[in-house]
Parts: sequence; structure tokens; C-alpha cells
Amino acid sequence: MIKSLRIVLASGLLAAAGLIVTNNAAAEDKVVKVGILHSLTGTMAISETSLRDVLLYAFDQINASGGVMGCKIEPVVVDGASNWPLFAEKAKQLLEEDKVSVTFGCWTSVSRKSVLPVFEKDNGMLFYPVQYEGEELSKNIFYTAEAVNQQATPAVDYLLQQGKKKFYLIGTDYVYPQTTNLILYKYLLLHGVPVENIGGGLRKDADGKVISAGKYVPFGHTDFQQIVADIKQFAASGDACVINTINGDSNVPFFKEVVAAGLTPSDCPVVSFSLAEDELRSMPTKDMVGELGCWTYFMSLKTPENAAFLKSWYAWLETENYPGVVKMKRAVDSPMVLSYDGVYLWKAAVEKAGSFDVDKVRAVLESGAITFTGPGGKVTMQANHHVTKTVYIGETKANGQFKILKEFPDVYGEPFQLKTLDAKLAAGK
Amino acid sequence: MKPEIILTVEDVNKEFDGFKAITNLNFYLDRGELRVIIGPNGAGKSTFFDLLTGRTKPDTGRIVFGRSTDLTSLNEFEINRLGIGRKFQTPSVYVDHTVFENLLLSLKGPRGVFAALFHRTTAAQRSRIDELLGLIRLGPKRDLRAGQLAHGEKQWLEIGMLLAQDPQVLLVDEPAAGMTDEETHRTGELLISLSGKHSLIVVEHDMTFVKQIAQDRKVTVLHQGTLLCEGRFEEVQANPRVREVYLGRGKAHK
Amino acid sequence: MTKFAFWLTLLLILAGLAVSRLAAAPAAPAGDAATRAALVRAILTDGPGRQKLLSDLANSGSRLVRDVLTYWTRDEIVLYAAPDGTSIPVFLEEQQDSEGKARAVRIDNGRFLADPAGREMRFASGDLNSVDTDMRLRSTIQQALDTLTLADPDPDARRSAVVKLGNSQKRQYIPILQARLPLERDAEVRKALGEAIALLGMNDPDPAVRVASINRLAQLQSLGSIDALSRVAAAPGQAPEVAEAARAAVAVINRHIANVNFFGTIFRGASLGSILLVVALGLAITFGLMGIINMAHGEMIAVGAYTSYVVQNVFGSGFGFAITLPFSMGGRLLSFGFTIPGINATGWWYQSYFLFAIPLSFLTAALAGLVVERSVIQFLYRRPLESLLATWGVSLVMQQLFRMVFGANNVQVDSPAWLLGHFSCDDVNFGYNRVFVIIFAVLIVLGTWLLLTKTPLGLLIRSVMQNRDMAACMGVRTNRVNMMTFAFGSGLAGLAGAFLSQIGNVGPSLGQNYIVDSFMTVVVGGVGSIVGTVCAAAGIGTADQVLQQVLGSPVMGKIIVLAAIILFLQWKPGGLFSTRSRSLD
Amino acid sequence: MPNTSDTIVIRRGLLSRIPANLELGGVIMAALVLVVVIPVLNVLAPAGSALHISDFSINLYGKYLCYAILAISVDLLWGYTGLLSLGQCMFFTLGGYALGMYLMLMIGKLGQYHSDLPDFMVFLGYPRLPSHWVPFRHFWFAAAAVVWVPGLVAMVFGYLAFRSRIRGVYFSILTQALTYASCLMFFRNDFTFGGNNGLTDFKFIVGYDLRSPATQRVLYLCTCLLLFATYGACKWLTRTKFGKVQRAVRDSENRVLFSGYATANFKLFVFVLAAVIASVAGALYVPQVGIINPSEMAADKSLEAVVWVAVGGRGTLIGPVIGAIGVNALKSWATRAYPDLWLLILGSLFIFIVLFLPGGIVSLPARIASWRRARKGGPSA
Repeated sequence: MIKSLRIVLASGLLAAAGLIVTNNAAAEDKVVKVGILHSLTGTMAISETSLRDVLLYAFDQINASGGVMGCKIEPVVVDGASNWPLFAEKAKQLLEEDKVSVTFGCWTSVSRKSVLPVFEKDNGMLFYPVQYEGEELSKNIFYTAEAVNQQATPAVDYLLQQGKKKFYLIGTDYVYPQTTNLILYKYLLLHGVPVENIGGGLRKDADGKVISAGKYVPFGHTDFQQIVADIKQFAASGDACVINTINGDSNVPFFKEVVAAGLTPSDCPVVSFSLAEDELRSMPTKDMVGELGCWTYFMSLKTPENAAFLKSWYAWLETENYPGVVKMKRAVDSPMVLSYDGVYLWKAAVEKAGSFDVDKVRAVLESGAITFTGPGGKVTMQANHHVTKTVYIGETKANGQFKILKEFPDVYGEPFQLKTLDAKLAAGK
Repeated sequence: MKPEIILTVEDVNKEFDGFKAITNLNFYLDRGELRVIIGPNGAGKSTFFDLLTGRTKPDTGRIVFGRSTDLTSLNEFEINRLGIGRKFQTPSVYVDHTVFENLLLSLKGPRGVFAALFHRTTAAQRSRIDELLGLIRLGPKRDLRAGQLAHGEKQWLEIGMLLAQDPQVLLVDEPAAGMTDEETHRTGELLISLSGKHSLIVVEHDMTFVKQIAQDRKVTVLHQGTLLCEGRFEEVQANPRVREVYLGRGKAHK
Repeated sequence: MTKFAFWLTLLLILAGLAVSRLAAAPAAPAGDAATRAALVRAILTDGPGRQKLLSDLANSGSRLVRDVLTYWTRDEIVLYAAPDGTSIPVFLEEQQDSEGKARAVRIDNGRFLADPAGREMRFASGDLNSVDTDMRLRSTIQQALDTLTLADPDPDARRSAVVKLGNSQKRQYIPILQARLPLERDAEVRKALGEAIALLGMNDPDPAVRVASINRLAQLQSLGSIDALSRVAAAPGQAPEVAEAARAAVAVINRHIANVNFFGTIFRGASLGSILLVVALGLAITFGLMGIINMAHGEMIAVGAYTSYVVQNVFGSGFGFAITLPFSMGGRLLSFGFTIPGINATGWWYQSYFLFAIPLSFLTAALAGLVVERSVIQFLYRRPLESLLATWGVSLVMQQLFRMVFGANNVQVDSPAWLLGHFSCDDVNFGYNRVFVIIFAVLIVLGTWLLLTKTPLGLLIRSVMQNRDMAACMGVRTNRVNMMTFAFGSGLAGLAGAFLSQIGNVGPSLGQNYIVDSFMTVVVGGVGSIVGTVCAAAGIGTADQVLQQVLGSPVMGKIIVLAAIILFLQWKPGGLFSTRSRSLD
Repeated sequence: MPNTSDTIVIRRGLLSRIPANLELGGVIMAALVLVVVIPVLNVLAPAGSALHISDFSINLYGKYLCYAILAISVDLLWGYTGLLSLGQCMFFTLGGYALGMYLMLMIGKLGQYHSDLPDFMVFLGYPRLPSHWVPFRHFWFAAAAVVWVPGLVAMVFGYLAFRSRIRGVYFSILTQALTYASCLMFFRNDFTFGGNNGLTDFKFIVGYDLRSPATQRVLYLCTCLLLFATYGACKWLTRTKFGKVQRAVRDSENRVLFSGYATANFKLFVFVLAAVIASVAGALYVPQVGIINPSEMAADKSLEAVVWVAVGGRGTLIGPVIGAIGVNALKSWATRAYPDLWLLILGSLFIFIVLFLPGGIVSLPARIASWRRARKGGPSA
């Protein structure tokens, strides 16, 4: 007894671990495996579970209409657990063990950065759906996400049009807000906004070059009293607005503080880049009417595609039987729709290439000929792996929806903004 | 010739959050003396030991070891290295180590980190431990873990550990607690045999035991942090204030 | 117990009265037909004509106009397409029926919209199209409202209207404002009026008027005018005496800003300290007194916050959940759930939900604490470090349970109207919710103190916490006291959660944000000392706010506070109020 | 469930007493499996066969083994010295960063911007490499930094903490504060270590392509060797007088102090040693996992490491290894099989272990034996 236990103790666990992860289900002929790589637990679960849901919905929809090239999609769902090395491990598992044809996933930049080397090494294909800072272009990643020029700069254009003169920049201290705000800082200068009208503070390096613009808070920050008091002083002289790149949970205390301090949208609107309908479900929307948002899809879009999409999505929610999918009080937002668009762009490319082979599918996607008219309008995959799509500016309504104020049709996704702006600023001087 | 004073405690005061644990205490211990301290609960006996061993620092007053070593500026292990060993009220041994290892760790010798890393047990050390084991009668239990010993045996082991340090002064806190009468008696004999070569301060409640070891020696009575009286056991026993302190609290001892 | 029942009954009666009063209120504000007609015209007209109509309406001073315009800015004016092809502007009543539908009030006559048969029609909020607004229109409406608001009974509303007009740079408002000045009684509003007039006066062509206006602004220490003043000071071609006056005024106002920031920081420090205190007090009981390293403390806070959410939903349309497990039985996935019907409260009755949520949060969290104590913690009283591990396991389990019941997303908790907004005192803002938390903190500290020192239970708790064995020997049922103490500590965490639901997000990982802070507060204060926890919370809160103000970076502020705490504990390893013990451990 | 002080003594007995032959046998067996069987199966067994161990698995095992080393370092502090540090992951991450900086500079011009600077520096507008990055171009410097940086941090913090006699719960909470503060620090973008994204997209290590299976295999073997070296060294340490003092400090620090030992020095030595062990493990972890970022030093990561030790069995050297590998294997499996439930599984496991198996998995044989004895002895008594 003890003797056998000894063996179990010494090597059994290792072997078990090996068996667990190497245990491959034999692939059936008419099935194509597709990976879903999102955080279903941990801090990011709040945003990412919705993407898992919409992907499952898209696959069910495709399977119901005959699959991709006659193959049924078999989703392989893994949990990145908001743990970035685990994302890399799971990506490896999807590519090397499950041999998925394509993966849809990631939300945070760091999770994408973490899996990027894996996808490049194993020549996988990842569709990434969430607005991000750009400054990246991997041959193995297709970014259905909004680039900075498909969200932040159009929003600023709109605010300038509305006669705003002072801009307060605030964000969470990580790469997306830092980069976006740096881009916006340069963009505002280029549009004649004087430096003193850009609030939040600037940080310069030893040579006096601005390397960071705006006010930053750590992840999960809950105390915004000081910052909102600062904004209030900034906005006291009128014509001010706030550019908000705070991510995740911290938005709730931020807006609650904004409301409590009496900063109304008619005095000083806040335009947020990380708040979509899904996030608004947990926000005090009744007191946020008139705050702005900018995305490439709004649930309130009045197009036949969107109406059909919403109808079938809610019907699916009624009947689906996946564990962990919340059925009640669901909303749809841009990252979800861009995930959904990604699936159909991939499907179209596979069918055109006549193969699931990554290189062939990539070649087709890069040709610029793959388009899909999704809920948010027509999207076209560009040669630079980004997507041409329509940008909408909207303002929040009491029911957590956006009222669309303006649209910029067919905006070309441009990932490298900093260099372009630097060049323009240099030329201006 | 007057014997040399090894411990000098003068005008010592100690307060805890407004509670006066020790008030104006003066105390002198001669080299080779065996002194018994008695006193009711809360008399400040343990605090007194804490002060001597550097666990707490006096608010005022001076504590001197030998001729001129000021103990108030030293901490526990430095005081121990000077040669003051302490046995705690509740036996404090290394429960996860064997009896042998307990003694080995207590043997006099270098105490540094690197000395410990590259330590090798010599034959002399082994025989010294065996000798101690004989003295505390734990020879047969040499390789038993200390945690498995009976309470009285742990007391013995701790005394053994104290002896292994070969200190000049031994502070012994209630050594007889939890022992049988026979063991208590033997403990008393051991302590008496140590006096002369070592100086000892023994704190004890058990008056039979006190009587046994005090014999003609000086006994100190502490009460509410002050020195109530000093003298031979019979004198102390006859002192009306001492009787009041003890009997007044309804705790008559034999 | 009877006392509690009495208060509860009283509260219920009062709430009931409020509801019946609301129900009895007239369904639509009364007003004259001409104003109504003008309103309908303004709503239905598109283009530049609208501006004129609106400014006329603004001058009417009518209460009705204000209500309708307010509805309009809130997007609540909707159009009903009548069968005859005309559009009838209406707004929906706040009172909804069980299907979430409400009656529609016609703006043209104030009556309920009825179908040809004369029956009242009901609509859900999405059924009808709202009247178009955009930012520009809304600011016009806002301007009209501002003019109207100058006569508002609420001084705060008057003041904010005045400030807006002052910032408009439109000198045509000066007469309106001046007309208001002799009527105004409220000091704050008078100051604002003066500021606004002076601000508008800076646009005067006459330099002397400009200088007078500037001096007036300096005298009023007007924060809002600093940009305008700086501009004037730096404007090319400015008359030198004007520029000089502007520079002096800027200096005066900057000094004032420094003062405002100073007092603001103190208030914010007090409020942050109160939050820390509210959050840490429960831990001061479970960890400080009982010695349980309760890593699930954060989840107890979350229990309280979720209770507020559920209470809010019960006051609204109800609450329900369903969980599907990845295990099947008889071919069907296992699932379960339940629903609590809502009572569809509105108005003040609905706003009072939070008053019910507070005690309920305490009770639910206490109950959760009770369960955790009985199932896990009672075995760990002598193994403090292991209690850390077990309670961490509890925390993981609870987080996942939250996710399964409430979803992974944060949930929406509305603040009641009486917790929103703020008042200002010499430009220092005091948010009502912040003032509330300070009072709340004082009350629960007081309550805890009274419980621990003035009640028999408190005596038992203190005796058991000081010496469990001795207390047991004296016949104290230590088991029950442990249970009660832990439940009480958890209940306090629940109270914290109820409050946090008002200022932050409510989600599965809510507790994680506060756990390190809580432990820090208790440790700095001195484990086992409630007074210490209070002092530590106040100290850390103020230090954090001061550092934020000085460094301008919340992150660095936090790091420095942590480093300072580590160094502080070097100096006082037992915390501020260490409970010193003479016995050897 | 008994909770008297007697059970604590019994429990302690279970903690540290694994039959020596069992442990030795286990270690030899494990060495055989890890160093010989797994790599051989990886290289020789044909892909697709039941015996084949994929490159992915090798990589995964490498990661587990890094965690196992980390767990040993936690146990050295907790199980052997009674210091429950909730900051070991900070040292792990520091080691990871030290090597990560070197790996970052080895990317050379293969990054997004084809610049010598790491990508994140390019787009945040750094004109040149910050001076504290420069020496990390040399592998030897980075390797040395893996040892001295965490060693120094541990030395300073440990000196302060032990000097003022911070112990028990206070020590745990203070280490947690330390790791939380440094986590916040590294999250900041202007701390020049890549902020939230950390360091990633590594390509080469001392000239070898990190993406090739052969390099990964070598890294895996290095991890194995480090694990056994750590195990051996710690085994030796526990047998010296130092080890005895160490455990004596855990059981009765006062006795040790009053026996003339400067316990602070002993604790400091162990603390620094554990920091360095954790750091080296972190340094090996980074090239295998491919990313290092501040969330690796978040407070709950260190807690997790403590839990591995508790699950495996603290106060032993084999326990942490079993715990780390076991829990992580469970995690890998559960996040895939029951993504919605795995936190429940994990949480319940911890509660179960603490309540019913305080000695961890390694105490299981002794437990079973004592149950069986009790069953056999029951009727006759």
C-alpha cells in the first residue's frame, strides 16, 4: 500500500499532469476547431465573458446554416483567467495541442502582447476585437479592433466642432491610455489647442520632450475626489471637456464622483473610450445622460442588419444551453460586434481560399477584398490587418443606450499614429 | 572577605500602560549565591526576569552585571552570551527536535550564522551532552522528540539546556511546576549543587520546595513590584507584612 | 426588539404617506393654453425658428415650461403619431405598471393621451421616438432653463444658472442678472450674480468698466474667471491699466485656490479616512480581536454591496437569477434559480430603498459570516496563519458564487437622490455622499464602541477575546460568543459594502480592492485596538490625499503611503496603539 | 474536528516526518522521470503516439518546475523558519525582470519598430536607452542581477523587519504591503519597465533562438537541474546545525534568543536565501513563458504560492514540489474543463486541505496508516 503510494506521490502527479494536457480528442473529419481565448474569471471576466458568449452565438449561427465549407465549427473555450502568462500557455495549448484553425480572443493589450510570440512562432491566426493603442502589426493577428484614429481622434474632431476649447486627459496607467493620450496631445496641438488648455499634467524627459500627457490612476482605483475637484477647477471657466481613457471598474467611482460634484454634460461632457453598452449596464446612467462615447457600433443603430442581428441574438440567448452564459439583462456593444464581424470575415476568407490553412487565409484577408456587412455597417479587411469601418459618436441616454450624434463613414484603420503626427508637427514648425 | 557582587539592580522602575510593574527596586546578587524570590501573583517576578535578560528595558535605574557591564543597553542574546541563562515559567523547548538536538543547540560555543552552517559536532561535545543527559535523567529518551516528553521531563530538559550553556547566572522560573514530589526534591538538590559554581535566582511558589532550597540562604519577597523584605526563610515567613500579603489574599501556604 | 418594530412601523407609515401623496398629485402641471401651444410649437419646429421660440419661452417664467424643458433635456419628450398624421408631443409618467408601461401626458393640454375610444394609452419607454436633441439644441434649451432657473426656489439651482450665464460671454444677460440682484436673498447666489455680471463686464468696450469688473472679480475671488483674467492679462493690445489689474486679480485668485485646495484636501482626507475606517472596522473585529486573518473580509463587503443591489431591485422590478452547471442529469444540464418579485416603488418611496438596504446588508453579511464561522473558522482559532489560507479559499469560492448568481459584470446600483449632489462653502465642495460616509463612520464606530463596552455581549466578547480558555472555564459559552463576534465583524463589513455600493462599482472582485487597505489600517492602528483603527484610518486617508495633492499622481501617493507604513512599523512594530503584553508568546 | 493544543503537537509530528526512504525513493523516481523519461519521450517517441510528450507539455512542465522552486523558497521561510512571507512572488518577478531586460535587449532590430530600443520605449518616445538598462546587454550582468537585486531588496527589508522583531501575522501583512507597493511601482509606465504590459516578445537567449524546441528543452533541463540543486542544497541546510536553529526559531524563538543566538541574523540569512532562490526560478520562468509583467507580483500570486506549499505539505521539501505541480496541473486542466467552476474547485480544495489535512498531501500516507491502525486496534481495545 505504502509502496504503491510512494510511486503515486513521486511521479503520479507529474504523469497525471502530462496525461491531462496531452489527452487529445481525435479530430473528426467534418469539424473545424476554433479557439476562444478570453478571461472567464479574474478581473477581466467582467468584460470578456460577453465576447465568449457572442462568439458561441456566431458559431451556432454558422453551424445552423451549414458551417464553414461544410465543416461544423467546434469551439474550444479556454480561460485565460486574467493571468497573462496563462494566456500564453493557453494560446500554446490551442495551437499545439488542439490545433485550432483560428482563435478569437484577448481583451487587454498585455494579453495580446503575451500571446503574440506564440502565434508568430506557431503561425497561428488571432482575431483581436477590442479598441487598442495601435503601434503593433503582427502578420498573425487581425485587428478588427478600433485603432486610435477610429475612435479617439474622431471624438476629438467632434468636440472641437462643438466648440470645446479645453481638454482634460485622464486614464488608467497602462499602455493604451498612455499612448492614446500622447497621440491626442499631439493631435490637439496640431489643431491649434494651446498647451495650457490641455489638462491633467504633462511629463517630460530630460530633453524636455513630452513623454506622457494626462492624469493617471492605478488599476482598480476607487478614490477620485481629488481628480474630480481638479477637473472642476479646470472646467470652471467653461468650454471644457474630459477625455476619459479609464479602464474597467474604476469608471464607476469616477462617474459617481463626477455626478456628485455636479459636473454636468452641458458644462463639461466626458467622452469615454472604454465604456460601451455592456459597461453602461453597471453605471449610474440616469445621471450620465449626455456623456459621450465613440465606437464603431452602437446598439441603437437603426439598420436592418442590426435589427436582424439583435433579434436573432436575443432568440439565441433564450434557447442556448451553454454553462455560464448569463441570459438576463444582456446588452450588445462594439467589442462584441467586432468579435462577431471577425468570425464572418474569417469565414468569408476561408471560403474564398478554399482552405483552413493559415497562410492561404491570410493571403486572402490581406488582399483587401474581404468585406462583411455586419450589425455596425460594412467592414473591410485591409492589407495592414486592420479594418475599414464606420465610426459613430453617441451620447448616453438614461436607459444605457447611445443616441447617435454623428458618423464618420469608412474610416481607414491606421495603427501607427504617433510617427505620422510627429512628422506633421515637425512640418508645422 | 565580602563576596563579589555579580548582579546589581538599583532604583529600577518599569511601567506598562500606567501599570507599575516594578517600583524602585534594589537587588544585589553575590557570585555563587542561590537566591529564592517569592511573591504572590503579579508581584513582578517575571517582569524582573525580563528586565535582567533584556527582554524589556527599565524606564529608570541601572542593572549591572559583574563589575561594570551595563545590561540595560544589551539585548537578549548579548546578555545570554555574557553568561546569564534563563528558564521560562512554562517549559520552552524545541518540540520538533530530539532531546539530543535540544541540548546540542544549547551547548556553549560560537553562535553565528556561518558557524552554525559549518558546524560539526565533536566527540567532546557528545560526551558533554551524554553527561548532561545523565544529570537530567533523560538518557533513555535521547532520541525522542521533545514534544513527546511529559511536562516534568520538559522542565528537566530545559534545565539541562540551561546547564549546557554553562552560564554564570541562572534565572530559574518555577522549575518545580508540574513535577512529582520526588522530581521536585531532586530538582532542589540539583539547584543546590549548582550554587557556588554558578549564581542562581529561583522564583518559586511551592513553599516546601522553597524551604528545601532556601535553607539558610537569603530569600527575597516581592510584592506589587517592590521589594517587601529580604532575609532567611524563617525570618521572612515570620514577617507580619509577608503574612498579610499572602494570607490577606486568602492564599495560605504551608 | 419592540423599539425596532416601532421605528420600522413608523418608517413604513411615513413611506406610505409619501407614496400616497405622490399618487394624489395632479398628473400634469396646470398652465395656460398659450404657453402650452408655444411649447408644442417649439418642440415640433425644426431649424432656427426654434431658438426664437425657446428664448420667448424662457422669458415667460412659467413653471410648466421649466418642467417640460427639463423633460426635453432628459430625452423624455416623445412623439405620438396620431392616426390623423399629426405628431403629438407627450411625456411618460414616472409611475410604471407591472409591464413597465406608463401613461402619456399630452403637452398641449396636460391630459392623458387616450385612444379614440377614450381609454388611456400606455407605452413602454422605447415604444415612442423621442424628440430630436443634440448638444447645441440642448445648450439652447439649457440657456432657456437657466434664465428660468434664476427664479428657482432652490438656491443651488439659481447659483448654477447664474454661473452658466456668467460664463456665456454674452453681455445681453447683464440686464437679466442685474434685475435679479435686488430680489436675491441668498448670499452665495448674490456672490455668483456679482461674479457673472463682472465676468460679462470684462467684454465691455470701455477700459474703465473692464478694470472695475476685474477688480470686482478679484474681490469676489472668482475661481471661474481665472482663465478669462489670464487671457485679458496676456491679450495683445490690451490697455495697460486693464492688464495690470488682471494680473493682480490672477494673483489674488491663485492664493484663494491654494486655500480651497488646502481645505478641500482636509475634507477629502476625512472622507477617504472614513471609507477606510468603515471598511476596516469589521476586520478590526475579526482580525484584531479574534485573531482570524480573514482574507474573505473583502467578500463580506461584497455581500453587503450585493444586498443593496438586490434591495434596490426588489424596490424596482424584482430580482431573479438562474445558474446552469456543466453537469447533466437525465440529459439536461443541472440548473437552478429563483425570483423575488419587485414592488415597483417610485419617487421617494423608491429613493428610500437605501435606508432598508443598510440594515439588511448588515444582516445578510452577518449571516454569511455565521455560516463561514461555523463551517470553517471555528476549527482555526488556534491556527491563525492557517486561517489565512482557509479564508482565502473561502474568498475564492465566494467570488465565484457572486459571478454565478449576479454575473461576471458589475451590477448597477443607483444612488438615491438624497446622496447625490453637493454643497459648496467658499468654493470647497462637500459631496452629500462624502458627508454621509463621515457621519456613517462616526455612527458605526460609536455603535461598535457601545456594543463592546456597554452591553453584556460586549463584556463576553472582550473576555473571550482576551483569554478563550479562561472565559470557557468561567462558564462563558465561547462557541456562541465566537460565532456572534465573527458575525458582528462580518456584519460591519456588510455595512461597508452597502455604503461602497453608493460610490463605487459592485462586482465579484469588489472586495479585492479593499483587502490590503483594510489590513494596513488595522495593523497600523494596532491589532486589537478599535481606537487605533480609527486613528490609522484618519491618518492614512489624510496622508493619501495630501500626497495626491502635492505629487499630482495618485499612484505615487499610494506607493509612498505604503512605504511610509512599512517604515512606521519599524518604529512602532505593534502599531499606534499596541496592546502590550508582558507574557512571553 | 478537534482543536485542542494536543492536536497541534500531533500535527507537527505529521508535518515533518516522512520516512526517509520514501522521500529518497520519490526523489530518485522524480529525477528519472523529469530528467530522462520526459525529454526522451519528447525527442524519440513519434508525434501522435500515446507516449509522445509534446513541446507544449515540456514547456508547461518547465513552468510547473519553476513554480516548484518558488514553492520550496516559500517553504524554506514558512515551513522551516515560521515566517509566512506573502511577498515571495515579488522576488520571483524581480528575477524575471532582470533576465527579461537582457532578453528584451537581445530582440535587437526584430521588433515592431526595427530599433535597438525595446518597442515600448520607442513609442513612448524614449530617445535612448535609460542608463540603468545599458549593462543588461551583457548576459553575465543580467545573471548577476538576478541574484544581487532581489538579494539586496530582501537584505534591506529583512534587516528592517527582523531588527524591529516583526513576526507572525505582522510579517505576513508587511511583506504583502511590500509586494503590493512594488507591484504598483512596476505598473507605472514611467518606471521604464514597460508598465502593465511588462516585457515580452523575446527572441534570443545567449545567441540561441528561444522559439526553437531545442532551446526550450535545454531551458526545461536547466529548470530540472535547478530544482534538484535547490532541493539538495535545502536538504543539506536542514541537516546542518543552521537548519536546526532555523526550526528552533520556528518552534520557540524566545528560547533560541535566550540561548544566545541572534535570531534576526538567522532569519535574515534565510530570507535572503529564499529571495535569491525565488528570483532564480523567476529568471528561468521568463524565457519559458515568454512574458513578465507586474501582475506576477500581485498580492494574490504570493498567496497562491503559499497555498501550493500548504497543499503539498509544509515543513518538508518534497511537499512544496508536489503541491506546486499538483495545483498548477489541476489549474491547467480545470480552466479548460470547467472554466466556470475552477475557482470553486480550487477554493474548496484549499479549505479542505487546511481543515482536514493540515500536513498536506505528503502527510496522507501517515494519515492513512494511522486510520488503519485505529481501525484494526479499535475492536480489540
